[in-house]
Amino acid sequence: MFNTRIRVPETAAAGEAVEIRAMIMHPMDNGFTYSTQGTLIPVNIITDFTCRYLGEVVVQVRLEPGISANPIFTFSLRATESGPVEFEWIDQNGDVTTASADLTVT
Amino acid sequence: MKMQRRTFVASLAALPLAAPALARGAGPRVTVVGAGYGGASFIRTLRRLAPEVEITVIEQTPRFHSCPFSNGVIGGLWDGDRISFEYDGLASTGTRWASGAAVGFDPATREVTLEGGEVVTGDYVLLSPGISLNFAAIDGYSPEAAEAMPHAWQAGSQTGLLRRQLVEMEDGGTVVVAIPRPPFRCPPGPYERISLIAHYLKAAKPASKIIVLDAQDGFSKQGLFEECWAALYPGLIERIPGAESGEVEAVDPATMRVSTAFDDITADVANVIPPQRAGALALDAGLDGGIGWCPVDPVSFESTLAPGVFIIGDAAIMGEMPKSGFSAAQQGSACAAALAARIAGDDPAPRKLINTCYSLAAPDWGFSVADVYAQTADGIAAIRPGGGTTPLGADADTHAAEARYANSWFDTLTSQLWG
Amino acid sequence: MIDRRRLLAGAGGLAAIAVVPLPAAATPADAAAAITEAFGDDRPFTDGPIIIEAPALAETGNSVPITVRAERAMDAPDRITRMALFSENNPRAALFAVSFGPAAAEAAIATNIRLNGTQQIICVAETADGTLIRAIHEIRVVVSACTTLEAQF
Amino acid sequence: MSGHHRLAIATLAVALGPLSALAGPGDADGAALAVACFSCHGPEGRGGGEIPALAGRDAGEIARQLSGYADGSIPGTIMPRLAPSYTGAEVTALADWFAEVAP
Repeated sequence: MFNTRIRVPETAAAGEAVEIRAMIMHPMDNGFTYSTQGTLIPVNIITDFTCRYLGEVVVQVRLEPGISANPIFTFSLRATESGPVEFEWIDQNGDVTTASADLTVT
Repeated sequence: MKMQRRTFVASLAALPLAAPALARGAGPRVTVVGAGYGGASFIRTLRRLAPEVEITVIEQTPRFHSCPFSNGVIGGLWDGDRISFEYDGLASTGTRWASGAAVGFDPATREVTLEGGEVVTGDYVLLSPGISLNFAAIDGYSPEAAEAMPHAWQAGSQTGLLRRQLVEMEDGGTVVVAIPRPPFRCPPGPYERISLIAHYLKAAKPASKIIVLDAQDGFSKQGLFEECWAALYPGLIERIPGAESGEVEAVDPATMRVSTAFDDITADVANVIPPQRAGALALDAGLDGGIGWCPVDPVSFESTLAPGVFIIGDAAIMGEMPKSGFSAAQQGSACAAALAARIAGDDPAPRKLINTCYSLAAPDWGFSVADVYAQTADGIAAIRPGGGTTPLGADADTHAAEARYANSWFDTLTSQLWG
Repeated sequence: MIDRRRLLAGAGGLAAIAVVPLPAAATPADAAAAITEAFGDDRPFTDGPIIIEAPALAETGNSVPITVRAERAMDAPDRITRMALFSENNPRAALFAVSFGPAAAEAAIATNIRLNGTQQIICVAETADGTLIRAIHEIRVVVSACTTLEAQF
Repeated sequence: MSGHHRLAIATLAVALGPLSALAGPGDADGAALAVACFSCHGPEGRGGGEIPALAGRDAGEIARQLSGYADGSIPGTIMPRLAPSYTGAEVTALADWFAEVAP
C-alpha cells in the first residue's frame, strides 16, 4: 500500500461533469537513475490505475516508466446517482492500493 | 568565425580622435528597448566601442527598480531606495531618450511605436524587455488580484506592497509563497525571498509560518537553502514540492484562498508568483516563435526570426545561462561588442561570459552559483570542469564573505550601469 | 513543517540525479513500431478532434504537464474509447494508454510525463467504430544549469 | 569629473588592453575577456567595495593568483569556481590587460 490523495467533490447535480483527481506517492523508478551509492535503481513502477463510479469504469490507465514520480491523473465522470467513486492502483509486483470517496448526487 | 581583434583595435584607435559626442549622428541608428540590466549594459558598452552610433532609448518606467536585491526590501534588510535608480546617468551618455513606453514593434521594418503615437526607426534594434507575467495560467489571478496577492516579481510598487502586507500581518499569520514551473526569472529568487521573509518573521512575528506551494520539485541551490533553513529557521517553513502537487492552480483574492490540486489554504499574506514569458513587446511581435521565449543566435544574440533585431536578458533563450540580472548585463556588453563588429563589417567573436548569482539566506549568510559560459555556434554552455555552487557545509566566515561580496557586486554593477 | 525525512530526500535527490549513460533513445521509427504494437497497422490515421495541451517549452524533462482531450460527445457512435501517448525521443516510446469507460464525462485526461529532451509527442486515439486519429505536439525542453537539475531518465 | 573626462579615461584604458594582448602568447583577447570581470571587480577592474581591484597590479601576480585558484592551491569563495574555466593563454592575456590599466 502506498499513500494516496484523491479529490472528489462531496456533492454534484445529476448530469453534471465532475472533475476527479487521484495521486499515488510512488517514485516510478524508470531504471535509468543511480542511487547515492552508485548502483543502478531497477525499474519499479505502478503499471495500472482504474477509477470506477457506481461500479462502472470511468478511466483505466496503463502506465509506463515515462510517467513522472507520484503519478497524478485528472479526468471527469458524469454524475447520475449517489454512490462510491473507487480508485485502484496496481504495481509491477501485483500489489494493490485502493482508495474511495462517496459522491452525493442531488 | 574569425577573430575581430583587427576591427576592435581599429575602432578603439579611432576613439581618441572622436572627441566625445562630436562624431555622433554619422553612424547607424540603434534603438534600445528596455534600460534594465541588459539594456543599460548594452548602451554603456556600445557607446564605448562604437561612439559614432546614434542610440535611442525607449523605457517604460520613470525610474529603474532592480529585481536583484528586492528580496532584501521585502525582508526589511534595507528600504526601497537601495534598489531604485534614476536613468539620468545613463541618459547623459549621449543617448536620445524617447518619451513613453513602447506599445508596438514591427520586426520587418524595425519600427517601434510609442504610446504617444511616435514611431522610432533604427538600423538595428536591441530588445531587453524582460518578462511578462502569465496571469491567465492561474484561475482567478489577474493584475487586479495582484493588488491583494502581490507577485512582486517585477520590482517597484509590488515590492513595497508585499513588504507592507508582511509588516501589517499579525503574529501567528500564514504567509503563502507560490512558485511557478520553470523557466522563470531568477531561479533561486523565490527561495531567497522565503529565507528573508523567514528572517523577518523570526524576529518580528515568531508564531507565524510560511507555506511554500512549489510547482518545482528540486530547485536552484536547494541543499544550500535547506541547510540554512534548518539552522536558522527551523519549523518556520513548510514546503510542498511539485511532485506532491504543490503547484498553485487557482486563487481567490476575496477570501485569500490559494488552491493546489488537493489543498485549499487560506493565507494572511499571499505572494503568488505566476508563470512567465518573454516581455510583451517581443511576444506580441511574434519573436518567441510561439514558445514563450525568444530564440537568438548564441554569439551575436540576433533573433533567429528577425534580422537586425537583437534580444538579450530574461526574454531570450540563452542555453544554460540562467535568467539573472548578472547574466543580462554580461549579455548586454557581449551583444554590444558583436554589433560593433557587425557595423565595422566583421563577424562577431565568441566570448566567455560569467554568471555569479548570489543569494542571501540571511543578512550575513550568502552563497552563490558561479559559472563561466562559452558562446558556441550550438549554444551557450557552462564550461566544465569548473563552476558550481558554494559547497555544502561551508563555515560561517565563508557565508559572511559571500554576503559581503553580494552587496559589493550589487552596488558596483548598479553604479556602473545607472550611476 | 519541514521534517528531516523530506530534507534528506531533497538533498539526496540531487545527488542521485547523477550523469547516467542513457540507453539509445527512441526514434520516430520506434514510436511508429510502438503505435503499431498498440493499435495494429491495418488502419490509416485520420484527422480528428484530438487536442494535446502541453507547454511549448519546459525547463526540465522530469515532469511536464500534458492533457489529451477529444472534443467529441461520449454518446456519439464515433466516440473516443482509447487514447495512447508516445514519445519520439525517450528510452521507451510508450508513455501511457487510457481507456474511457461508460461513466466518463468526456474523453480527456491530464498527467505529468518525463521527456528526454526536445521532441514530438504523438497521441493516437481509437473510436468506437474503429477508426484511428492522430495528433502531434512538439515540446522544446531546455535545461538551465542554474537549476542544477539534470533531466531524470 | 565630467562625463567627457570619464569617457576619455575609459577609452584610454580599453585601448591599452588589446595592444598588450597582441603582444601576449596565444590567441586570447584580454580586453574581450576582461569585460566579463567588471561586474564585480568594477569598471576596468578598478575595484568594487569588498571585491579587490585588479587594475594596475603586477601581471605576474594576477596570473599566479588565477592559476592558484584554478589548481586549488589558493582558497577563495567565487574565484576557485571561475578560474578553472580559463586557459593558460587566457589567464596571461587577462593578467596583462589588467596590469596595463591605470589603477
